[in-house]
Amino acid sequence: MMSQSTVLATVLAAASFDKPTIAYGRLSPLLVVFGIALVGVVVEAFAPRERRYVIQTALALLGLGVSLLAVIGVGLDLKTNNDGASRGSVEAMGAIAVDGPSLFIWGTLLVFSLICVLLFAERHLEGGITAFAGQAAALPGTEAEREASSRGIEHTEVFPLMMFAIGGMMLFASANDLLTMFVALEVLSLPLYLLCGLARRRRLISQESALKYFLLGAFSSAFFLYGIALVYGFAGSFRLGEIDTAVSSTVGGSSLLLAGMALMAVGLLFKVSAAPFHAWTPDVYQGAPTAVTAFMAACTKVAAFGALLRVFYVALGGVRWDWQPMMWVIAALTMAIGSVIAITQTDIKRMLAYSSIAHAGFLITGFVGAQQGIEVAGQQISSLQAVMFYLVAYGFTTIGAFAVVTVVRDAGGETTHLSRWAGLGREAPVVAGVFAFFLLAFAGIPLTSGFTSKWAVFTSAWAGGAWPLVVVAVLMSVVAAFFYVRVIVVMFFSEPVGDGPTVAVPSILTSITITVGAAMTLILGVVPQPVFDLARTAGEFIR
Amino acid sequence: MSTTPFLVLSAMLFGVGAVGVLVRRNAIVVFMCVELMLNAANLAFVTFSRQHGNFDGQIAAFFVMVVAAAEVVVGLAIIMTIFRTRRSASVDDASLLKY
Amino acid sequence: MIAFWVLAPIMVVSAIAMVMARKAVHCALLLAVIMISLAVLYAVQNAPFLFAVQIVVYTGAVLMLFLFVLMLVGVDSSDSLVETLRGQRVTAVVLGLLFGLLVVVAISQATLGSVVGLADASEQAGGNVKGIAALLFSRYVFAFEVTSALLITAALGAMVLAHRERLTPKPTQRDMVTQRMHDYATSGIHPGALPGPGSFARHNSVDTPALLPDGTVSELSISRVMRARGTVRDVSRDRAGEREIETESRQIEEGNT
Amino acid sequence: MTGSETTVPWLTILAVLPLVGAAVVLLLPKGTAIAKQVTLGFSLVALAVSIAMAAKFDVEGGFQFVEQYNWIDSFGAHYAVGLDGLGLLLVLLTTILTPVVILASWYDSDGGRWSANTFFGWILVLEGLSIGVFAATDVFLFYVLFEATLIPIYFLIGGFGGPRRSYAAVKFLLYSLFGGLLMLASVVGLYVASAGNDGGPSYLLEDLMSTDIGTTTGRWLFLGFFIAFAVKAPMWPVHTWLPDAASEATPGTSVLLVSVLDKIGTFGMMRFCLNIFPEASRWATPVVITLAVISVIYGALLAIGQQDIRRLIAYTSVSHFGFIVLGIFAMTSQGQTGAAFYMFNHGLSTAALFLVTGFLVSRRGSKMIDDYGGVEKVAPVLAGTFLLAGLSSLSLPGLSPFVSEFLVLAGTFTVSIPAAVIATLGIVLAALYILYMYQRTMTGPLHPATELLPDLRAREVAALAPLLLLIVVLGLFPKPALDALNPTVDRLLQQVGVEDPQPTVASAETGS
Repeated sequence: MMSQSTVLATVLAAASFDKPTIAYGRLSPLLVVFGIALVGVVVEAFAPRERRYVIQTALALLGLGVSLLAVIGVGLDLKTNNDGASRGSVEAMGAIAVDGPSLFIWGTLLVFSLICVLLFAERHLEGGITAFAGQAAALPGTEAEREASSRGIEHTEVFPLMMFAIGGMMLFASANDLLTMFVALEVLSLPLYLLCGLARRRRLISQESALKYFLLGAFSSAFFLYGIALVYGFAGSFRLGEIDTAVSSTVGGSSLLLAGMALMAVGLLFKVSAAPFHAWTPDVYQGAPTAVTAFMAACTKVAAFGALLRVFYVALGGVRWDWQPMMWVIAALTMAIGSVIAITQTDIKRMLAYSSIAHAGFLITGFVGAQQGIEVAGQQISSLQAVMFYLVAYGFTTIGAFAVVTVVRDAGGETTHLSRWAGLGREAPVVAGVFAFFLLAFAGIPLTSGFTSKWAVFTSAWAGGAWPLVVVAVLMSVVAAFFYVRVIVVMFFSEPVGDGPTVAVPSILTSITITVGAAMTLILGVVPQPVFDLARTAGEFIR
Repeated sequence: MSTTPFLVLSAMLFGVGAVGVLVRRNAIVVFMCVELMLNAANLAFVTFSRQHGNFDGQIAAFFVMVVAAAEVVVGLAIIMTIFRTRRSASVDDASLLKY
Repeated sequence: MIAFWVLAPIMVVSAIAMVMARKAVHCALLLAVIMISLAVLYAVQNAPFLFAVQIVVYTGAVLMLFLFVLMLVGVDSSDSLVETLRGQRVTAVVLGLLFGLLVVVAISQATLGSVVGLADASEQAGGNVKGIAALLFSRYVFAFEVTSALLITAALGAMVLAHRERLTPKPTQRDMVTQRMHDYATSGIHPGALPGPGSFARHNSVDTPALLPDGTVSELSISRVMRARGTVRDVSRDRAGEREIETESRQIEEGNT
Repeated sequence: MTGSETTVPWLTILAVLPLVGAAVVLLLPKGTAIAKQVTLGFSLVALAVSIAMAAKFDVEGGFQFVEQYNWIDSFGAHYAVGLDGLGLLLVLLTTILTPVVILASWYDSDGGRWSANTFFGWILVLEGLSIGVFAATDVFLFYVLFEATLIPIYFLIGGFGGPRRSYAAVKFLLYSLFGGLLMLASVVGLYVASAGNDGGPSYLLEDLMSTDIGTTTGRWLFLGFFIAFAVKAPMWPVHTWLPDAASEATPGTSVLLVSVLDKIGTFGMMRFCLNIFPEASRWATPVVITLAVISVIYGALLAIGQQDIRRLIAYTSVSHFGFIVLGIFAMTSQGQTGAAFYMFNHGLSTAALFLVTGFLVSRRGSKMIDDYGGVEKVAPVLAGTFLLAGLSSLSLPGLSPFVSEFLVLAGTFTVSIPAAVIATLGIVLAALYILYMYQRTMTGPLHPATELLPDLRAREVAALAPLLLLIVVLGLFPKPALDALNPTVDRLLQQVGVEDPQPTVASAETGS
C-alpha cells in the first residue's frame, strides 16, 4: 500500500500537474443552470409522468431565477481593471471571462429564457397539453401518435434540453478560449436541433427543419473549427488574449490568420444568421415549434453576438482593418437580403425569420463601427454597448411577436399564413394592436425600442466611420418597413377570408410573455437610459 | 519533418468534404462529409500541435472527437426519425419548406 | 515521412471517391479508410493517445453507428444523380475547389518557422498521455466538464426521438383468448386456427389454397397479401385433371367388374 | 436660453391634455354620442389653454414656456420644449383646427370599420403629438414626435374614408417613412458631429446652433433633413402621396393632414434646416427656390385639370406650399415673415375649403365636379362659404392669405426677380382654378342630381364660422401675428448670416 501511494506521488510530481482552481462563486450562474438541467434529467427518470410537467416548469423557473440572482450578486462585486475600462476577471483556469459584458449577456439570456419558459409551458392553447410532440418517436398520423395525444402525454424533456441550451449559450458568450467556445457552441446547438423537431402539429415540417438546422449547423461548426485550427496554427494558443498578443507582435498580415479569421467568421455568422449564411433561418424558424423559434430568435442571437464581439474585439482587434471591409459587405448584404426577400413572404413566421436576418444586418452594422469604450467621449456609447442594447431590445420584441403568433389559431393549430390573418384587427383588436406595435418596433418607429436600438447601432457605426453603411441601413429600413406595414394593412384593413382567424385565449403564462414583451418594447423606447447605464457600467471586454 | 505537407493534406480533405456536403443529397452521406471535415480539422490541430510544441492542439483534437460522437448520436437520431416518416433519407425529398 | 507519402494519396483518393460514390455504404467504408489512415498520421506526429482514441472512438464507435443506421435505412440506399437545382453541382464543385485552393495557398504561404516538435513537451510532462492529462484537467477542465452536458444531451435526444414508450400493457395469452372468445360470442368470428394452405395432393406450397369439403376454395387459408398480389395458384385446372383421373379410375373399376 | 422662467409646465400640459382625452375617449362606451362630446370638450380646453398662453406670450421674449430635462444621456437627448412666435402660431393653428374638425366630422366616422371612439381618439392623439412637434427644441425629441405623428394619421386615413383609403394610407406612410429615415441618417450624423463638443453630444437646438459641423458634412446632413421636410411639405417632385391621401381620407382627416401635419415640413425647414445648417441653407438656396417655383406652377396647373374636387384642393396645396418654401428660402425678412404667416393662413383657408367641399360631397355622394351644377340656387349658404373659402385660397386682397402671399412675393423680388415673376403667375393660375371650379359646381343650370341638395346645417356653419371669421379679421388686421413673427425671423436671419438687401416699403409697413 505504502509503496503504491509513493509511486503515485512520484508520477504526479513528474507530470507537473497544476491542481485547477475554480472560483465556484463567480461561475455560479453557469453552474446553477447546468445543475438544474441535470436535476431535470433525473426528474425525467424518476418522477411519475403526471407530476413531471409541474416539477420541470417549477425547476426551470426557479433555476433561472436563482441564476439571475447569482448574476446580480457576482455583478455587484466585480473588480475594475485598467482605470475602469473593464471589470471582472478570468476564471476557471482561464477558460471563462467573467467580465461586465459577460454578466450583461448572462442576465439578458436569463431574462429572455425566463419568459420563454412560460411559452414552453403553455398548455391552454392545445387543450391541456404543451405544444411539443407527445411521442416524438411515434410516426406522424399513426394510431400511436393519436393515442399519445389523447392520453395527454407530453415530452417534458424539453425543459432540461432548454436548460442545456441556455448553459451553452452563456458559456459561448463568455468563453475566453476558442476551444471552450467550440464546445459551448455544440452544447447550445445540439439541444436546439432536437427541440426544433418536436412540434406537436405539422410534425413533418418540424422534423424537416430539425434536419436542415442540424446539417447546416454541423457544416458551419466544421468551418468554425477549421478556423480555430488555423488561428491556433498562427498563434500557438487558444486563449483570446494570447492570440491578441501574437496578432499585435506580428508585422504585416499572416495568410494563416486571415484564412482562420474568415473561417471562424463563417461559423459565427451562421449562428447570427447573417447573409450569405442565412439560408437555414426561414426554414428552421417556420418549422420549429413557435416557442422554440422565439427562444432561438432571441437567445441564440444574443449568445452568438456575444461570442462574435468577443472574438473579433478581443482576439482579433489588432487586425481590425482586415476584417472590417469583410464585415461591411456582410452587413450590407444581410440587411438587403433580409429586407428584400421578406417582401415576398406569405407566412408570418417566415417573414419574422427574414426580419430577424435583417436585424442581424443592423447589429453587424453596429459591430463594424468597432468603437471602444476608451475612444468615445462623455456619455457617448461604444459599439459594444450599442450592440448589447440592440440585443436586449430586439429580444423582447421578437419573443413577444412569436408569442402572439402562438395564439392566432384555427382548427389545424397555429395559422401562420398571412391571408389567414386578414381582419384580425376586428376579431381581436388587442392582439392585433399588440402585434402591430411589435411590427412598428421592428420597423424602427420612434417611441418603440426598435427606434432607440437602431439609433444606437447607427451612431456607433457612423462614429466608427461607417457612414455609407448607415445610409444603406436606413434605405433598407424603408424597404423593411414596407413589409411590416403590409402585415398591418392585412390585419386592419383587409376583409377576413372565410371564417377568419380566431384568437385562442392563452393561459396566464403566454399572457405574461406577451405583456412583458410589449411593456419592455415601450419602456426601452421611451426611457432607455437605465439599460444604457447598465451597459456602460459593464464596460468593455476583459483581455 | 516539415509540417506543410500535413497541412496541405488537411486542407484538401477539408475542401473535398465541403464539396461533398454541397453536392450530395443523401442526409447520411452529407453528414459523413461533415465528419470528414472535422477529421481534416483534427489533422490540422495535431500538426500545429507539433509545430508549436505544445499539447493544446492534441487536446483540441480530443475534444473534437468527443463532440463529434455526441453530434453523431443526435444527428443520426434526427435522420432516423425523418427516415421513418418518409422512407427516404434524401435531403431533397424533405422539401416542404421552400423559399 | 514515408508513412505520410504512402497514406496521403490514398486518403485524398478515398475522399474524392467518397464524395462520388453512389452507395452510402461505400461512402462509409471509404471514410473508414481515411480515418484509419489519419490515426496512423497521428501516430507519426507524436500523438499516440490520439492514435488510440481515433481508432476506438472514431473508427470504432462513430463509424459503426453510421453503419448501423445505414443498415436500418437499407444498405442499398443510393443517391439519385438527378440535379434538382440546375447547375448547383457544378457551382458547388467550382466553389469548393476555389475554396480548397485558397486554403491550400494560404497554408503553404504561411511562414511557419521551424518546427518545435513535441519531444521537449513530452519529456517535461513525462510522456504524451500525461502531458495531455495535465492540460486536460487543469487548463481545459471546464470544457471537459461541459462535454458531459453534450453527452447527456445526446443520450436524451436519442431517447426522445427513438424510444417509443408502450402506452398499453402487452396483452397476455389469457387476454388474447378471452378476446377471441368474446369476438366469437358477439360477432361469430371463428375462434380456432385458420385452415392451412397446401393440402392438395400435388402441391404443398403456401400459394395453394385449401379446399373445403364441397370442393370450393377456402379463402381463409391464403394470405391476403398473396391474394392481392395475384400469386395464388389457380386450383381449378388441377381439380379438372383430378376429376379426369377419378373418372378413369372409376371406368377401370367398372371395367373390372 | 432666454425667456421667462415658468413654474407651470404649460406646454407639457397642453400636449398631454389631448392624449389624456384620447385615453378617456377610448374607454368610453361605444356607439353613443358621449365620446364625441368628450372629445370636443378636451379639444376646447386645449384651445382655451393655448389662447391663455398666447395672451401671456411676450413677442420680444424669444423662446418661452421653456422646459428642459435630460432624457437619454447616451444620445444627448433632452425633453426640451419652448415656443417662439412661429411655434406659438402653429400651436394655435393646431388647437383651433382640432375642435373645428371634430365638429365638422361629427358623423363622418359612423358606419366605418371601427367605432367613432377610435376615430376621435386618434384625432386627439394627433393633436397632442403635433403640439409636441411644434414645441420641441431638441432635435431628437422633434424627430421622435415627427415620426410618431405618422401612426395616428395612418390609421385615420386607412380606417375611415373612401374605397382606396388603404392604398392611400400605405403610400403616405411609405413616403413619409422614406423621408423620415433619411432624416434619421442625418440626425445620427448630427450626433457624431456634436460628439466633439465639450460635454459630449447634445441635441439641444441651442447647442447645435453653436456647433461647427463642417461644410461638406453640413451639406450632406442638410440634405437629409431637407428631403424629409420636402416630402412632408409636400414639394414637387415628392408630392404624389398627397392627392391620394387627401382625396381618400375623410374631410376632417384631410384638414389635419394638410393644414397641420404638412406644416411640420415647412416649420422644420425654418426651425432646424436654417438654424443648424446656415451655410448649407445658403448653399442650397438656388435649387430650393427653383423647386419651389416649379411646385407653385405645377400644383396650379394640375389643379386646373382635376375632375375630382378633393384632388384639386390637394394640388392647390402643393402650389401654396411652393409659396411658403419660396418665402423661407428667399432669406429676407419679409419673405420669411410672409412664409411663416402663410403657414397659418393656408391652414385656415385650406381647412375651410376641405370642410365645405366635404359637406358638399357628403350630400351628393360624388367627388366629381361634373356631377354638380347650380348649387347656389338650392344651397346659397353653402355656396357663399365655398366662395369665401375659395377666394381666401386665391389670396383675394382683404383676406389674410393675401397679406402673406404679398410678403412672400415682395421678399422674393429683392433677391430673384425671375422667381418672383413666375410665382406671380401662380396667383393668376390660382384665380383660374378656384373660379373655374366655383363656376362649374355652383353656378349655371341646376344639375338634376343636385336639385334637392339641403343647405348647410347649424353644426356645419358653426364649424366653418371661426375659420372664415379669422381669415377676414387677420386679413384686415394682421399686425398681432406679424409682430409675433418678426423677432423670430430676425433671429433666424442673423443665425443664417443674411441681411436684407435694402429696406423696402413693405418692410416699413409691417413694422420690422
